[in-house]
Amino acid sequence: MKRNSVFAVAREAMRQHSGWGRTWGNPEAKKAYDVVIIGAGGHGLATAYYLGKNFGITNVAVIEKGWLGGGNTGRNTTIIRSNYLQDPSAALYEKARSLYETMSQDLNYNVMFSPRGVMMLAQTHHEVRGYQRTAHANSLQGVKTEFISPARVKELCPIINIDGPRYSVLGALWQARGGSARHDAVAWGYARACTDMGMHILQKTEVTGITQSGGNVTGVDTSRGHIACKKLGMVVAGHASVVANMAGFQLPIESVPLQALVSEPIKPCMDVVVMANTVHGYMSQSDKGEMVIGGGTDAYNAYTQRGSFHHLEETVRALIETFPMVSRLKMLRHWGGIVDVTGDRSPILSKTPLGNTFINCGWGTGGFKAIPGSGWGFAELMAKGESPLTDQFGLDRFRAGRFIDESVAAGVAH
Amino acid sequence: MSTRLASHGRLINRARALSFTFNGKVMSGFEGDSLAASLLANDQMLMGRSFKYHRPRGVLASGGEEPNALINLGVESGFEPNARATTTETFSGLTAASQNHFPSLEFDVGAINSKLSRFLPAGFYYKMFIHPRSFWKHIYEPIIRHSAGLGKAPKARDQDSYEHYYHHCEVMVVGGGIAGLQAAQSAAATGVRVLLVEQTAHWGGRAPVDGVTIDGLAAEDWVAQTLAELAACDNVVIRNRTQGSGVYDHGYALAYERIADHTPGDGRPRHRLWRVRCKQIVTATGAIERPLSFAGNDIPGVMLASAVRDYVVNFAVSPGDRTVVVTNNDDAYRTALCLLEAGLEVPLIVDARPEGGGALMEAVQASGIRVALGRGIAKVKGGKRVTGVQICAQAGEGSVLEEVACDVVAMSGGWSPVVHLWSHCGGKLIWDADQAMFRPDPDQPPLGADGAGFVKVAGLANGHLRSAPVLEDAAEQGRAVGRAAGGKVQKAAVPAAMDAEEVALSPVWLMPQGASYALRSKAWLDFQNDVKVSDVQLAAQEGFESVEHAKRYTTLGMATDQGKLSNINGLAILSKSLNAPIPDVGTTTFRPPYTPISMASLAGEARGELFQPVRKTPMHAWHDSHGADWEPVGGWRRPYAYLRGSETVAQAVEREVINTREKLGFLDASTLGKIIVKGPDAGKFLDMMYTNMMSNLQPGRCRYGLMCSENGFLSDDGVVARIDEQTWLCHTTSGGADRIHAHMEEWLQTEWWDWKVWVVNVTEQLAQVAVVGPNARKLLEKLGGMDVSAERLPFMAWADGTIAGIDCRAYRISFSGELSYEIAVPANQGLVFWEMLMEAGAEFGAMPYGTECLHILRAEKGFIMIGDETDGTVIPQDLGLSWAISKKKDDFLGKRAQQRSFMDNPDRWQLVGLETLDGSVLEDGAYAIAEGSNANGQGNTQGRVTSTYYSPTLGKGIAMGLVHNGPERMGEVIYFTKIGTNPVQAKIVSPVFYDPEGEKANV
Amino acid sequence: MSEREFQGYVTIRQHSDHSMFTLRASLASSKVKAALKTCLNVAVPKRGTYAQTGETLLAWMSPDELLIMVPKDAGGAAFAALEQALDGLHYLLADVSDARVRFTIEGGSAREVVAKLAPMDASAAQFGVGSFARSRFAQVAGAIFVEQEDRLSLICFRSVQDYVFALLCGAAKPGSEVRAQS
Amino acid sequence: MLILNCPYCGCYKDETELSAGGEAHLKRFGPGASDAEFEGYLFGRVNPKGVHFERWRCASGCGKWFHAARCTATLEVFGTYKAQTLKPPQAIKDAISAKRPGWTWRDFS
Repeated sequence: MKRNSVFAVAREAMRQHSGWGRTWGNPEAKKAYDVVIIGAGGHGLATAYYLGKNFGITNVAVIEKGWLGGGNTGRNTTIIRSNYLQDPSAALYEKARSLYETMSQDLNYNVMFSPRGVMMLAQTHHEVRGYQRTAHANSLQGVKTEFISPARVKELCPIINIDGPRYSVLGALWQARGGSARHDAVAWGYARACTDMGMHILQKTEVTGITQSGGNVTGVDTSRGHIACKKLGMVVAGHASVVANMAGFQLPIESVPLQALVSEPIKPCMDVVVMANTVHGYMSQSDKGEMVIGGGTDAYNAYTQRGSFHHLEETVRALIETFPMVSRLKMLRHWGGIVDVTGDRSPILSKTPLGNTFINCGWGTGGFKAIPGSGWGFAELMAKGESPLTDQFGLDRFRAGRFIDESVAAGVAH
Repeated sequence: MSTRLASHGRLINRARALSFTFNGKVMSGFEGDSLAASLLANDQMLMGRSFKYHRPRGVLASGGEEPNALINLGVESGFEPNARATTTETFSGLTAASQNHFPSLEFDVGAINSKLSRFLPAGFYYKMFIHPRSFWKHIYEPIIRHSAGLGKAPKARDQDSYEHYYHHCEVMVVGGGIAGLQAAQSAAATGVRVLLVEQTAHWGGRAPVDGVTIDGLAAEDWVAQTLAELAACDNVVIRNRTQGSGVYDHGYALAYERIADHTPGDGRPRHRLWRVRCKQIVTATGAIERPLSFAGNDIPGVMLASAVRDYVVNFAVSPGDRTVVVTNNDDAYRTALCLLEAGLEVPLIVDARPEGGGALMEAVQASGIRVALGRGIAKVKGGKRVTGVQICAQAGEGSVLEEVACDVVAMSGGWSPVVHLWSHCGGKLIWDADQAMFRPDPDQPPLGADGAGFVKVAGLANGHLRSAPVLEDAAEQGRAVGRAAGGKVQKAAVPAAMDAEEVALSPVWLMPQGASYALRSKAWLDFQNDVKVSDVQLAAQEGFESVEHAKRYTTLGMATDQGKLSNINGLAILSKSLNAPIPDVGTTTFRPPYTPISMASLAGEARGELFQPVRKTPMHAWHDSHGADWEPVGGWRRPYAYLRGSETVAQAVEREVINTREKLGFLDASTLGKIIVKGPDAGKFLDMMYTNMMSNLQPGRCRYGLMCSENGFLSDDGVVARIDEQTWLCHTTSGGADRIHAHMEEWLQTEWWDWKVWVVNVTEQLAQVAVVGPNARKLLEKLGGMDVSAERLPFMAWADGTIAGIDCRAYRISFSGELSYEIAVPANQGLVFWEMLMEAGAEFGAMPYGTECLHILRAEKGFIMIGDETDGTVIPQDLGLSWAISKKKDDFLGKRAQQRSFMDNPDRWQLVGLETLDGSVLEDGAYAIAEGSNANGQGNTQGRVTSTYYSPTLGKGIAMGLVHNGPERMGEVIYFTKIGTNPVQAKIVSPVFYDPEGEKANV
Repeated sequence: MSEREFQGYVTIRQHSDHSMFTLRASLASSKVKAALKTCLNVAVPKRGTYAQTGETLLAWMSPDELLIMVPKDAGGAAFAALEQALDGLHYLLADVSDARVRFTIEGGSAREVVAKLAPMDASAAQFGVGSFARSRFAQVAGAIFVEQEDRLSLICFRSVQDYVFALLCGAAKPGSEVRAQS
Repeated sequence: MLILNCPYCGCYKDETELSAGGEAHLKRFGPGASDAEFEGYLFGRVNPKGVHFERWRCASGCGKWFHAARCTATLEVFGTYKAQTLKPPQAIKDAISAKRPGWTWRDFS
């Protein structure tokens, strides 16, 4: 595959860009592969990539019902951070964040990882204590974060109203090397690299059944016919229960729509990513100039890629309170994706009741930031049967009562 | 040049001239103008710069589809970026400035990008800027960001008001053209409630511009007559300046009313967001004319043919003196006729169809205009303004046959129905090859709550291009939705519309059809985002075959117009590149809103003081006027501390703690939840709700209770009082009242619905004051009215009575370790009671205290706090509260969960007290460090701090925490993290730091 | 409790002329019905409505909950009488007079002001005189009933009375009439 | 933006007047149940793409819990019914069968 560089672009510019080839392949499906991954989103493609790169497993097919990267990978607000509280989460997300740092070079594809910094505002004393706790935890986890003052918040993000009459900003948890990346490019870059390793990405191929024998999966029935495999990975955010049901097991998951919106583009006014959890709003500015805003999830199950409108109203009023300038902007577009929410709101990277089958799901609202770490750990789990990155994220935790709960702000003081 | 005409201008009022400024230059317009019309009338064709190459941009369209004429509108608190000049009504004093250029609109250094455009094809940034790694953040991205964006970021705070409005009706009709009016009338005739909305200030849509006649009337007159009839109907609400912006599930729709954008400062709300709930929707949203793709089609002066006509007819504005019309259909000939009638010159009509058109063409030819058939435009000449066009054979590769001087090119590539609203909620489209358009597939409508379609499309939006079928269709759809919504259909004649016969268009996706790369790389598809034909072709070549991939790779259709002009043309180029039919390539998903709507309208009234409700206790105002430093707590605001004079918050807290321990303190405890539980099965029910036994509590007594979730975790706590044989009163945490009330109702209704128990939340009926400290009893005795002695009201008892004449219930409970009474009085007497306590308590040293003092008092006593010691992962057994878990009960919520292997486990961290060796205060949230690191390289831990304070009483830091095997390790010293410095040593001690024998409360 | 008034394009006024009680009991029970009739001389209302005799109102809150409003000076006696009449039945009667606040919205456009705040259909056709409903008013729960065609009452919790009053005043602000603009 | 008919109030309620309560017809397992039973009760969810039974509370209205039979793919509502039952009423099941022949959900069909 042609290497991307400024020189390649300059060379092509002289011949009307006629020399650029396909970014990924469009192969005929083989009858059998060593590994089949269902789902060519970021997580599925990253899994395939690290199976090849770290374990030399390249006889791999990634099967996708629609177009690659077309699910939540291409619908999220692209925030990357690893300032999680619990050890297993921090390990996984920090692995991911560190892989994002070098992803453009690894993939020879500019995914525009921009470590512009992520801050999570503390607007109650309770939240201050919660984020200070996270900062302490992070200091032992190798995650670089700090709790910063309101003055520093204002300095990093001048458009914030730190003296809000309702919720003043009392500080923030700041991760300087958090940030964002271009979501589509992550999927495209992995797809290109997988193709380069000889893997097959089978788009517009729907899995309609899962064939089994003796407690193991033997392959998948698809709209292109049966495809046999030695190992199967299910990586279908949103539709995890649907695919698991096909394989005959149930998951501790509910699928709900999550929404996001963008404003019209304006000149740069915000260099960092801000999350305000007390008022439920988060925002960043894309390189195009749009304010990218995350909304809430519906409380009821749905597989429609659109949510209930009132969540947007709640989100926007919170943002106007936090960033008064938002009031005079216009909403350009809003959309939804389907997210899998687990019983403890942490993901599942796990073996399944079927011996050679593994599942990666339950990322809820935060899957994008995990893509490379998830792919790295899940590939290891699939190749070796265990991985330190994933071993706490097994399905068994729901039976044992061993939860990974990141929503520690459960109670309210007297 | 563009200028104001002496004739025409159906929408303007020449009697009212308006003055406004553009880039500081004073200009004039007329009432009724759009800003774009005003600017053109002042010969201001250049209105902006494109996004990527910063190319000069003139106005292209006349409506909401406009991609180019975006301006910074207004100043200071009234500033709005990216306002579309075509949909902004000119008003006196309007201030406009062009966007996205430096230093000026005329000379923009960013235009260098245009010269470099061959190096900046679609997706160039994915392929470049990869090395060295740090350059993306520090060099490349800042440059890209600097040149990106369009309008300026607003700075001043918005001073306008906004509101929401819920509207219920059976039928909503979107679009006030002749189709919408007819559909509304037909629907209204069935007797149902109808809402008709139109996004512009004017009714009638294109028909009055295009010279349609209806039932013998000029369209304009028919529109006025129909509108008057509708206005007279009780069951019809009509609304202009109101856009149907989005269609959502179950008959929900958004309408965006721009009440005062054109009358700023008149005191009315600026925008109103209508949240419509209806049974049926008709979208009569018309169609948008498509540009043609030829080289130089982005040069200012190249406009949509229909827009040229609109400016002349509606606003009496001539976009230029000499207009070349280029088309693939008959409709554009109307523009030529209109220009001719206005006395303007049309040197040539370029018709890509070898056979040309029908009656309209003949009429044009009859008036002496030359028509070139089978021809196309090879290239437009000009820089910041069109100077001429080069004509070629449409079938060829672009060899120039002739050059024609002109200053406007009016182009028409056919019409695309506005199907956005149909599609928002899942309506599907079919490709109509004859008319080269996607139109709604009536067999695949968006589905409502009943599983049936709830949106119909009428008129142009439904693919009917001629006005007679438009009205027939509109009448039919109007009747159909009326019937579906429960109305009765009456027979009525459909008005007969007349317009010119037209012959079919011939799809033209590229002009000329064999255009060279050089021409294709100058043929724009997306004018704002600078996406050209060559970019889409490159995307296809690189494997971006899905329309979604191509769109994202090239940014086609992602500009502020959301592809209203570019999507179909881009799709056609993609399908040609892939050698696949257009319908097989598919369309992108249409997302609401139809055009951008203000963020402020989404927030509505919920801003400033109304952002969120603040719950206030009866004593709130007193606290506010006595130095309260507020803290938000579960919807309430509670005083964190009461500041006196120049005290700091910390000093105030310290004073309050010492005063309460030594003398007397009052806490407003009204926010604590109070829930009455009554019935023959109430005891049994509370035994399920609480981990403790509540059924055996004696009337007159109190018991501290714990509640767990079914998942085993501690969720709330509070004192339960037994009132009588069948009645209990349960206190909850401040944030917990509504949640616990709902929790109780849920279990009663959905699991034990045969149990006889009633529950009522009386939290707000009562004001509650904690009277705390050694002087508490003295004060109450002074006030008099009830016996509060240790004998009559011992610890953990309650009694009804009066204090100083106010009916009350006094609980002898303590969350501080002091002698303490919590006294509940009717809320309306709360303030009086509080003030009386303050006054009478003065001689005993009474002071109010806030939540931080409360926290310290309880921490000194080792009492847990929900939200500090608990965080949703803690079970009572972790907190040394096993004594509060009944062993006698077979079942309670959370019991089974606590038997799971990870919960019934001695390795769980347990509650202990912690004291640093040097007396300093441990940091909030600090972790206890253990040896080594885990498999992921993270430092191991053995515990964490849950509460930590400076104890004014003890003069040192105290803390509680959860530590591995903690209760067995009393006296052991372990290390806790400290941010930015070395770990701190702390000793494991009992969590009861003060008065361990409980002597102070036992008096 | 302050008695406030705002003159907008409709009039907003706060009232405290009633005592209010919550009664939890099966409204289908003939004994409960009889007790209410005896004590208050008001029949149990059908769902979605309130019933009234003189100044005493019974409003349907749910199949097993009534809101009872009696003139303030008769409140104590009525409460005691009810307690006595219901004795022996499975019920819970609680005084909520201080927990709730009533506002009236008066004027030809009263329903329009309600429609700015509540998602319910408060049109005359759907919500005529005698109707009672619980709904959401912006961000808080409340109950509303139609006394006269141009006079609606809204009941909310006392802790959010300032919020609700401000909401109503904002919605009734002159210049923000919905129907007047075209 | 759903509207559901509250079977207690007898009228349609806006989604914002309701609160959603997750999957319906869960059988409670308490002390004495096996680990698997308890896990299934707390966490096992059908989460179907299609016919679903779920719990709602008329939160801003009468405060009562009710159940809705709803399609999670189209959001079509087949009916609502009071929560004091262990299974959907036959009329609701018939309504679903008319629209989605052959449907199953847990033990119901």
